[in-house]
Amino acid sequence: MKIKDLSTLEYITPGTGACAGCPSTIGLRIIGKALGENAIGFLTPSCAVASMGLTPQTCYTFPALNICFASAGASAGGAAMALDALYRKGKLQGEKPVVFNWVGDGGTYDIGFQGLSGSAERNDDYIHFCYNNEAYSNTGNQRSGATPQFALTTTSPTGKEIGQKNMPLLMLEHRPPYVATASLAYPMDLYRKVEKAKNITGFRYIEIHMPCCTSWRFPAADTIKMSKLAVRTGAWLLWEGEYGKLTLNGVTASLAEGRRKPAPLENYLKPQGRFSTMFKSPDKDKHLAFIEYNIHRELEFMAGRAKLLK
Amino acid sequence: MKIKDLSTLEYITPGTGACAGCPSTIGLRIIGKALGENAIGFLTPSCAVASMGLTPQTCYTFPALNICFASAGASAGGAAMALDALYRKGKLQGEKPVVFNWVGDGGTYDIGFQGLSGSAERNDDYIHFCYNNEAYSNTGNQRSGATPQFALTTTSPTGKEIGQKNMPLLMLEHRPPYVATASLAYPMDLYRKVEKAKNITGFRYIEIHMPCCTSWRFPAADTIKMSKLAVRTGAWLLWEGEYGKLTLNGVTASLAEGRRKPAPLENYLKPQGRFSTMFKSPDKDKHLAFIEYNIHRELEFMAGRAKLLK
Amino acid sequence: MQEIRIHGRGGQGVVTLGELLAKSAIKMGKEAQTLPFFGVERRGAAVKAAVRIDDTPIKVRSQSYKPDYLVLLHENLLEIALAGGKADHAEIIANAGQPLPVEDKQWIVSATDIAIKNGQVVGGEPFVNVPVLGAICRVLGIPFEVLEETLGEQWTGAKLTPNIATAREAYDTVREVEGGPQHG
Amino acid sequence: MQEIRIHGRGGQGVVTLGELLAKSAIKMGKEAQTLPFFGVERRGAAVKAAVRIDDTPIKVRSQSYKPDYLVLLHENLLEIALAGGKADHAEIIANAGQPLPVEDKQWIVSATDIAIKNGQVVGGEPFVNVPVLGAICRVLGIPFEVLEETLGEQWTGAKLTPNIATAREAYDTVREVEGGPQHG
Amino acid sequence: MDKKIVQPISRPVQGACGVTGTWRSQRPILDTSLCNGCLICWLYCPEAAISREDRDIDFTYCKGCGICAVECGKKAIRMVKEEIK
Amino acid sequence: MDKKIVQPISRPVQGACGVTGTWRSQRPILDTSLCNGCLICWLYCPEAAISREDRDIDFTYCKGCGICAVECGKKAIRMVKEEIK
Amino acid sequence: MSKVFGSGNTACAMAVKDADVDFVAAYPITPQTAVAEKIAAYIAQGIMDANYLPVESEHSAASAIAAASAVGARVFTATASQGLLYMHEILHYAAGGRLPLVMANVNRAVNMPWCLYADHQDAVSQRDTGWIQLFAASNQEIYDSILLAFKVAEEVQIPVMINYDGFLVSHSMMPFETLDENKIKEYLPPYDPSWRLHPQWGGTFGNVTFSEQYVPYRESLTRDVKRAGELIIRCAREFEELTGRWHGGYFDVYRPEDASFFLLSMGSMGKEMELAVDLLRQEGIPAAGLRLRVFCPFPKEELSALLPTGTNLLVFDRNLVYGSAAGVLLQESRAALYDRRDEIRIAGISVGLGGEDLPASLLADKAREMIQEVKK
Amino acid sequence: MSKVFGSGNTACAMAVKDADVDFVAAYPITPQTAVAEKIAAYIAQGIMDANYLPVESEHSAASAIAAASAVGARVFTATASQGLLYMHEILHYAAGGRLPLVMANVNRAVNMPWCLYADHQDAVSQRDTGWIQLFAASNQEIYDSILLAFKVAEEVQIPVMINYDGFLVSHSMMPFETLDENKIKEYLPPYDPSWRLHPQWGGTFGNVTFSEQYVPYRESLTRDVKRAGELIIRCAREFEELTGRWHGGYFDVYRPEDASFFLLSMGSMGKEMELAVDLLRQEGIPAAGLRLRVFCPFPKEELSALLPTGTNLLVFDRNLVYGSAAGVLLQESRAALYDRRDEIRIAGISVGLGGEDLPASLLADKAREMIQEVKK
Ligand SMILES: Cc1ncc(C[n+]2csc(CCOP(=O)(O)OP(=O)(O)O)c2C)c(N)n1
Ligand SMILES: Cc1ncc(C[n+]2csc(CCOP(=O)(O)OP(=O)(O)O)c2C)c(N)n1
Ligand code: SF4
Ligand code: SF4
Ligand code: SF4
Ligand code: SF4
Ligand code: SF4
Ligand code: SF4
Ligand SMILES: [Mg+2]
Ligand SMILES: [Mg+2]
Repeated sequence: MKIKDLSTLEYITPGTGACAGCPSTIGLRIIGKALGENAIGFLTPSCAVASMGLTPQTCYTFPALNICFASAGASAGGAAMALDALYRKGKLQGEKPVVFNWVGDGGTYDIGFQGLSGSAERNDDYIHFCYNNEAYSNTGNQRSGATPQFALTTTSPTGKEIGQKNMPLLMLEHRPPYVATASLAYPMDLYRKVEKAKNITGFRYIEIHMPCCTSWRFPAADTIKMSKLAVRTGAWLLWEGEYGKLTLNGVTASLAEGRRKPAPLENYLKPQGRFSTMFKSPDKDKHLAFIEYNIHRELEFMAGRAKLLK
Repeated sequence: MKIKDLSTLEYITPGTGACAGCPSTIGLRIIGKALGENAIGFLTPSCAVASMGLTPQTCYTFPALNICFASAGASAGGAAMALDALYRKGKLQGEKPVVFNWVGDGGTYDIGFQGLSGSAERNDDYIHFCYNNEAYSNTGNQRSGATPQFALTTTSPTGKEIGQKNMPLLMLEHRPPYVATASLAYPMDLYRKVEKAKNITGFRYIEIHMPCCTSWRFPAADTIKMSKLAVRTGAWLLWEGEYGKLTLNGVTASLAEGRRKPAPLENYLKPQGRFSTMFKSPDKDKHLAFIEYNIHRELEFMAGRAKLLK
Repeated sequence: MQEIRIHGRGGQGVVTLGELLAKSAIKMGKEAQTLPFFGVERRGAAVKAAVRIDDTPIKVRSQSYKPDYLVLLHENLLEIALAGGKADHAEIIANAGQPLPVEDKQWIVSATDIAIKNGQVVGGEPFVNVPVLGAICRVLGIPFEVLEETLGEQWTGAKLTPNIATAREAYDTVREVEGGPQHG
Repeated sequence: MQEIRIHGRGGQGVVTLGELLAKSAIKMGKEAQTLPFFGVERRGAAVKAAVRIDDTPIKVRSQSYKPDYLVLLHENLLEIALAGGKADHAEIIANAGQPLPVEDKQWIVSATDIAIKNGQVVGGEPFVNVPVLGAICRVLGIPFEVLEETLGEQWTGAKLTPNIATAREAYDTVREVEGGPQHG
Repeated sequence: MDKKIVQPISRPVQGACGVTGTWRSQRPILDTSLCNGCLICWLYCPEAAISREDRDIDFTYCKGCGICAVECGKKAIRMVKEEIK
Repeated sequence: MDKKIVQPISRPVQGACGVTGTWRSQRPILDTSLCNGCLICWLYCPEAAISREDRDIDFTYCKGCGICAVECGKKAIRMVKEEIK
Repeated sequence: MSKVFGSGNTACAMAVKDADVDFVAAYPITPQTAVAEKIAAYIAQGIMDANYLPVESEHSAASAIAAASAVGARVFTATASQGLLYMHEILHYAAGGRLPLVMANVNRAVNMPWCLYADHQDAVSQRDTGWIQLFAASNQEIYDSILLAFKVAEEVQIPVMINYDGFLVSHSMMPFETLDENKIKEYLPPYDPSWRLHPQWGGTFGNVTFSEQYVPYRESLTRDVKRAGELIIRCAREFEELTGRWHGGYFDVYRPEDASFFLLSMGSMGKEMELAVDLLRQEGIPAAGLRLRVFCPFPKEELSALLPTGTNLLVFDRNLVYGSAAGVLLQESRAALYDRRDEIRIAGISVGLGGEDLPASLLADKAREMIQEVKK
Repeated sequence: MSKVFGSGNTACAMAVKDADVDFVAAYPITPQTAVAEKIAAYIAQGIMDANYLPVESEHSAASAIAAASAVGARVFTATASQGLLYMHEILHYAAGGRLPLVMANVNRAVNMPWCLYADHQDAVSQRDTGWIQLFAASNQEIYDSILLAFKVAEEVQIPVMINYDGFLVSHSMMPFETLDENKIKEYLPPYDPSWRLHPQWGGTFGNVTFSEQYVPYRESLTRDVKRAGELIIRCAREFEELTGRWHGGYFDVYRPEDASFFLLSMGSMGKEMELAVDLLRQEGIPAAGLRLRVFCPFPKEELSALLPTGTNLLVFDRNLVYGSAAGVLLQESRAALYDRRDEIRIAGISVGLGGEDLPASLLADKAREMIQEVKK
C-alpha cells in the first residue's frame, strides 16, 4: 500500500480550530482513511473537541459523540454492545459500524484509565486511539501520566520529577486481541495497523505519538520531524501485539537488533522548549545520560518482552 | 524469622463480623504483626468494612478511615503526602506513621484501578494491600476483574467468559519501588514482604490471595488448604519485584524451574462450588485443559519476565 | 392481619421459609408480604424475617415489633427473639425437643431430627426451614395440600420428595406444649 | 469610565497588553480592571481583551460593547473589531502604516516596524504589543515615566531595554490621522 | 462556639460484632498432649481466638470454622458437633 | 406531544472554526516544476488544505504551519512571509 | 399477565425484561444488587434478549448506557446511594443530551458514616440534574412504573429515575402482576429517536457552545421536563385503560374527603402513612394522605389544586436540607404554594433517615405534633 | 499587606498560599486551571510550604484532600463544572465525615452540550451535599473569602466551597490587597481537629451504622451547618476589625433605603446589579440590590429581615430548576418567606446561562419586566 492508494475520504474539513501544525488532525485524517465511512467515534474533552467547531458546526465528518472525560472505555464499550444487540434483534439493518475512541493521553493514561482497563478485561468491542501529545494540551499544558521526565508543564514547573507510565505496555499486559503503537512519521505503518485492528473483534488499542508544537514548544513546521526523531532516538517505540504476543516494528526493530544506531537524543530534545530548564541545568549531562539510559533499558526490555509468549 | 518470633500485636479483636473461616481477618493479623503500631489504614467498602463492627465499636485495633470505593489510591496518597508536610512543618512530631490500604479485588482491579495507577505513576508513598478473594464478596459474589474464567458468580451465572486481569503484573509494569504477591499459605513469606515493603519509600503494592469459602463455596475449614493448592497448582504465583525487576519466590520459583511438579488442578478447583457448572459441563476436560494451559503459559511468561530488566 | 416473625441463623434459609409461607397463604386467597432481613447474612449469625398475612392488600412497610407468632429455627434463639418484641397474645413455634422456658402459648417440633432422619443435611447443617414451615402451616391452619403445592413450585423431582416428607412429618408431629420451667 | 478594547491574534500578547495598561492606570491613582478573552487562544486566531479605567472601584462584570477606544494589533483586524461594537465617539488606535478606511477619529503607529527595528521578533513574530501599549498610553495621556515603571516591573535587564525602546518609539511616533478612503 | 464535633469514630472492643461463639455449629477440641506449640493454629485463627501461650480457645468468639483443626500438623485439634449452648 | 427534541447536533461544514487562512503569518508556495506528486504534503497537511490532484493549496484555510514545506522531499514548497490579506 | 410473588428488586428486573430492553450496564451495590443479578440471570437463561455489560463502576455504568442510548438502544441501569452519587456527572450529561435512560435507584442513605438503609438523600440530591424522578411504594408500582418510565423517557427524550426504598421495598416480597407481551407492545412503542449516533444519521453531538447556542438547549430541556410531568399522567391513564391498574397521578391521594390536614410524603412511608391517616381519622382528626409519586418535575400546581383553602400541609421528608430540621419536600412545597392567596399552613419534619423505622403509630405521633405547630 | 493587580484565580491562589495550607491536590479544568498552576508554581518557587499532589481526576483530588484532612492537614482544591460534578460522591462524604475541606469552584455551565462559560448549575446542584457555599464577586472578595473559609470550615468542621464566576471573575484582573502573615496568624489559628486519623488518636472512622447511630450524626451535621452560617458572619466581622474590609454578611446590600424592589442575585451578576439598581433609581424606581454571599446554608431569616412589609423580591438566577423558567434562588426564597404574615411578592427568572452576558442595562430591563409581573 502506498500513499497514492489511500482513500480520498477525509475525517476533517478544512478550517479546524486546531493550532497550525497540529498533529491531532493529521492523525484523524490518516486513521479515517483506514476506518472508512461506517464508523462512529467517541471524543473526550481535549484539543480534538475544543477545535472541532461550535455547535451546530463541526469540522469532523464522522459521526461522533462528545462524552465525559472519564467515560471513553465504558461509552465505547456500551455503544458497541448496544449496536450488537440492535443488529441482532433486527432493530438496525446492514453492516454494523466500527466503534472507536479518539482520546488524548489525559483521557487515556489518567482519568480514563479505569474504564479502558475494564474494557480490556471484558474484551469490549472497539478500537481505542490514544493520541498522545504527552500533556493536557487543551487546558494549556499540564502534566499528564504521559509527560516525560524533566519536561516543563505548568503543573511541573521545574520539570516533571518522574517518567511517564508505559501505557501501551500496560494495555498489552491486559492481553487483548490487539495493541499497537504508531507514529505520524510512519503513516503507512499507522494505516496498516488501523486496517488490521479494524478487522479484529474485541478490544483494540492503538496509541499514536503526537508531538505538539504548542505544549512542547517547537516550531509548528517540525511536527513530523519531531515525530521521526522520537522514533529514531528510541524515545518512542513502534510495535504491535496480539493477545500479549509482541512484535517490534520498523525503525524500532532495527534499533533493537542493533541494525541501526539511535539518532542523537539532543537532536530530539533540544528544540523542545519544554526541556529548556533541563538544558540550562548544571545537571544537564547527567539528566541526558539518564534519559538515554532509560531509553536503552526500555528498548532492551521490549526486545526481551517480544521473545516471551511466542 | 519463625512464627514464634512474630509480634503479639493484633490488628483485630475477637468477635468480628466476618464469616467463619474468613481469610481477610487472617491476612490482617499477619500484616499487622509486620506493620506494627505506627500505621494508619484506609478501607474501601468490602467485607473488611462490613465485618468490622457497627459504630461506635470496631474489631480493628489500627486507626483506619473508611473511604469511598474508588478512592484508595488518592486517599492513601494524599494522606501520606499530607503527613509528610505536617511532620516537615513541625505540626506533628515523632515518627511518621506508615500509610497502607486494605482493599479488596473490587476496589483494586476495578473501581479503584485508576487511582492506584495514578499513585504508582506519581510514586505516592504508601503500601497498597489488595486482598484478592476474586469476587465482590460483600455484595454477595458478583464477578470482578479478578474472577477467574469459568467461575460462577451472580453476574456471570453461566461461568465467567474471560480470565482475570493480571493486576500484580500491571502494577509491576508501572515500575514502582515494590510489588509483590503473597499467599496465606506461606505466612512467613508474606510477613517478610510486608517488612521489606515497610522499609521502602514510595508506592508499594502487595496482593494477597484470599480463598473465600463463602463466594467460592468450599468448607470454611479449608481456607488455608485452598491457599496452598492455589500456589502449588500454579494458579497463584508468588513473586516480588523492585522497579520492575522481578523475582519468583518459593514454590512458584520451583515450579518455574521445573524443580517441582504442579499439584493436580482438579484438587484445587473441584472442591470449589463456583466451578460446579464447569465440572458438570460436557466441555469439562477441554476447559480444564485450557485453564492448565493458561497456568503454564503464565508461569513460563513470568519466568521469562524475571530474566528481563536485571 | 397475622404477623409472623421468624428467627434463625445465616444459612438456615429464613428468607426462603418466609417466602414459602407467604406463597402458601396467597394460595388460600390471602394477601401476603414478607419483610426482609436487614444486614449482611453471615453463616451462623442471627437473622430474622417476617411474614404478614391479611385479607386486604397490605400497606404496612415498617418492621415487625408485635408479631402474633414467633418462629424459632432453633430453640437457642429464644432470647434474641423475645428481645425483638412480640404481641402479648403471641404464640411461639419452635424447633425444639422440649418446652421453652416461657409462659407463652407454644408449639414445638423436632425439626432437626426430622431433617437428619430424611437425609436433609448439607455441610453438616440440617435443613430445618422446611419442617418448621410444615409446623407453621399446621398451626396457622393452612392445609397440607396447599403447602405441598407451594413446595412443588420451589423444587422438583428428587429434590422435592424429601422436602415434602420433612414438611409432612413436622405438620403431623408439631404439638402444643405447656411452657417449660423458667431459668433463674 | 474609559473602556478600551484590544484586538489581536493568539500569540501577540493581547492579555499582557491589557494588564500592563491597567497597571499603568493604577499607578496614576485610578481603578482598573481587565476583561478576559473568552475561549481557547490558538496562535494566529483572533483574540480580544478589554480594559476599564475609572476613578472609583469598577462594578461592571459584563463584556465590552461600546468601548471608548478600539485597539488593533494589526490593521487587518479592523473588520472583526468593528463587528464587536464601539461607542459612537470611539477612537481607534491601530498598528498600521496608513490611515484606516473608516471615519472615526484614529491614531496609527507602525508597531511592526518598530518591533523589527529593535529586534523584538521571536519565531518570525514581531512583538507588537509593547509598542502599541506605548501608543495607547500616549493617547490616554499616561506619562511615559509611568509606563516605564510598569514595564520595569514586568521585565528586567536585557529583556527590559528593548521593550522600553519600542514603547518609547511608539509613544513618540503615534499620530492622529484622518480616516482613509472607504472600501467600496 | 463549642468545638465538640460529633464524628463517627469507633473504638476497638472485643465482640464488636457480638458474641460470635453462638455462630458455631462445630467446636474445636484441643488435645494438649499432641500439641508441639508450633503456633500454626494461633496464626491462622481468623478470630484471634486461640491463645498464643497455651492454645486455649476462646469459645465466646470462636466461630468453629475448623481451620485450626485442618492446619494443625499434629492433629492436636479436632472438631466436634456443637451441643446446645 | 410533538416529538421534536432540541439536541446539540452539529453538521460538517468547511470553515467550521472560521476562515483559518487569516491565522497565517507564512504562506506556502508550491513550485509545481519540482513536485513529483508523492502526496506527502497532501497526507500531512493538518488542515486538509492541499489538493490531492494538483497540490493546489486552499489559502482560505491553510494556516501556514509549514509542515508541507518541511516534509516535501523535493523542496517543492517554500514558506514566504504572509503579506497583508 | 401472570401473578408473581417476589421482591421489589424482582419486580424491577422483570419489568426490564418485559420492556424489550436492548442494553443493560450495572454495578452491584446493596440494596440494588439483586436487580443486576436477576437481569444477568434472565439473559443467561435466554428469556431476555439484551446485552449486558458488567462494568467496573457506576460512572461507567451510566457512561455505557448513555452511549448505548445515543446509538438508539433502549437502555437500563440500576443503582443506589454511593453508586448514584458517583454517576452525578453523567446524570447531568444525559439530561442535557436528551438521552432517555431509565434507571432504578434503590434509595439508601449516603455516607459518612456508612449506612445501608433507606433514606432519600441519594435521590433528592440529584434534583438539579434534569432527570425525571418517580417514587414507587409497592412492587406492583415498581413493575408498572418501569414500563411507564420507558414510555415517558423515550417520548420526551429525558432520562427517568424510578426510586424505591432499600430493603423496605427492594427486599420485601409482595404479589404483583406482570403484563403480557402484546399489551406491552401496545403500550410501549419501539424507541424511535430523533437522532442516532450512527453513520446513517451523521453529525457530531455536543460540540462546544457559547451561550447563544447553549441557552436554547437549556430552555428546551426545562420546558420538556415540565411536559414530561404531564406526559406521566397521560401515560398512567393509558396504562389504567389497558390494565385497570392505577397508582395515582402526581400524587396517590388517600381519604381527601373533608380533610384539613394533608400528610405529604414519598416512597414506602407514603403507603404506611395511609394507616396513620386511619389512626388519626379514628381520633376524629380529618387527615388525608398525599403520597408524592412524581418528585421531579415537582408538581407545584397540582399540589396547590389538591389543597382547599384553609387546609394544612404536613410534610414528612426522608432527607435533609442541611441547615434545617426538615427536607426537600418541605422546601419545594413552601416554594410551590407561595402564591396561594388564601392561607395554607405548612409544617415539616425530617424522619426515617438511615432506615429509621416508621410505623404508622410514629407517623401519627409526628402528625399530631405538627398539627399543634400549624395550629399555633 | 501588599497591593496586587491580578486575576480572580491569582487572588484565590495567593490566599491559599498565605493561609499556610499543608496539602493541595488539584486537577486542571477551564476556567480553574490557573489556580492549580499558580499553586504549583508557588511551591516550586519555595514561597509556599505545602505538598502538592497532581492527581489524575477530580474524584481523586477530593479523595486525596479528604484523607489529608482526616490526618489533620489544612487542605485545599479547586475545580469547576464537570470536575465538581465528578466529585459529588466525595462532597457528601466529606460533609458527613466533618472534614473541613476548602475548595474553590470556578462556576461554569455543565454539559451537554459543552460550554466553558459562567453559570451556577454546577454549584447549586451540590446544595444537598452538606457543604457551606459562598459566592464572591470581586478578586478582593475571593482572597478574603478563602481565608474566612478556612476559619469557618475548621471551627465547625464542615467543608466550604468558595464560588466565583468563570472568566468574568476568574480571568478578570482587578486590584486587591493581601494580608500580612502576622495578621493572618491572628485571624486564622492552626487547625486543631477533634480527632485525627493517626496512631496517637486511634480509632476507626465511619464504620457501618444502623439508623440509631446514623441519625445523630445527620442531626448534628444539619445543626452545625446552620451554626456555620452564624459563624461566617462573626468571622467576617472579625476580619473587618482586623483589616477594615467588609464585603457584606449573608448579603451584600446595596441602596436599601426606602426600597420596594429588592433585586436578589449571586456572583458577578450581583456586582453588576448595583449598576442596574442605579439605572432604576434614576428612573425613580425604588430598587435595591441583594447580592447573596452565603448560598448554603440559605439565610432564610436574614432574607426575611431585610424585606420590609409590602416590598417585592425580584430574583435573578444563573441556573435552572428544571421544569420551571427560574432557578434555585427563587425556590429557596419562596420557601424561606412562606411564613411572612404580611405579603411580599416574589418574581424570578433564570438568566446568564452558559455565560450569557449580563450588562446592567439587560438586568434593569429584566427587573422592569418582573416589576410589571409583581404589580399584577
Ligand atoms: C471531569 C473533567 N475534568 C477536567 C476537564 C478539563 N479538561 C478538558 S480537556 C483536558 C485535557 C485533556 O488532555 P488530553 O486528554 O491529553 O487531550 P489534549 O488536550 O492533550 O488534546 C482537561 C483537563 C473536563 N473536561 N472534565
Ligand atoms: C461507589 C460504590 N459502588 C458500589 C458499592 C457497593 N459495594 C460495597 S462492597 C462491594 C464489593 C467489594 O468487593 P471487593 O473490593 O472485592 O471486596 P470484598 O467484598 O470481596 O471483600 C460493592 C460493590 C459501594 N459501596 N460504592
Ligand atoms: S495544543 Fe497541540 S494538540 Fe492541541 S490543537 Fe495545538 S498543536 Fe494540536
Ligand atoms: S464472604 Fe469471604 S471475604 Fe467476605 S467475610 Fe465471608 S469469607 Fe470473608
Ligand atoms: S497447630 Fe497444633 S501443634 Fe501447632 S500449636 Fe496449634 S495445636 Fe499445637
Ligand atoms: S475453629 Fe476457627 S475460630 Fe475457632 S479456634 Fe479454630 S480457627 Fe479459631
Ligand atoms: S510533498 Fe512535495 S513532491 Fe510530494 S506531492 Fe507534495 S509538493 Fe509534490
Ligand atoms: S502550510 Fe500547513 S496548513 Fe498550509 S498547506 Fe502547508 S501543511 Fe497545510
Ligand atoms: Mg494530551
Ligand atoms: Mg473481593
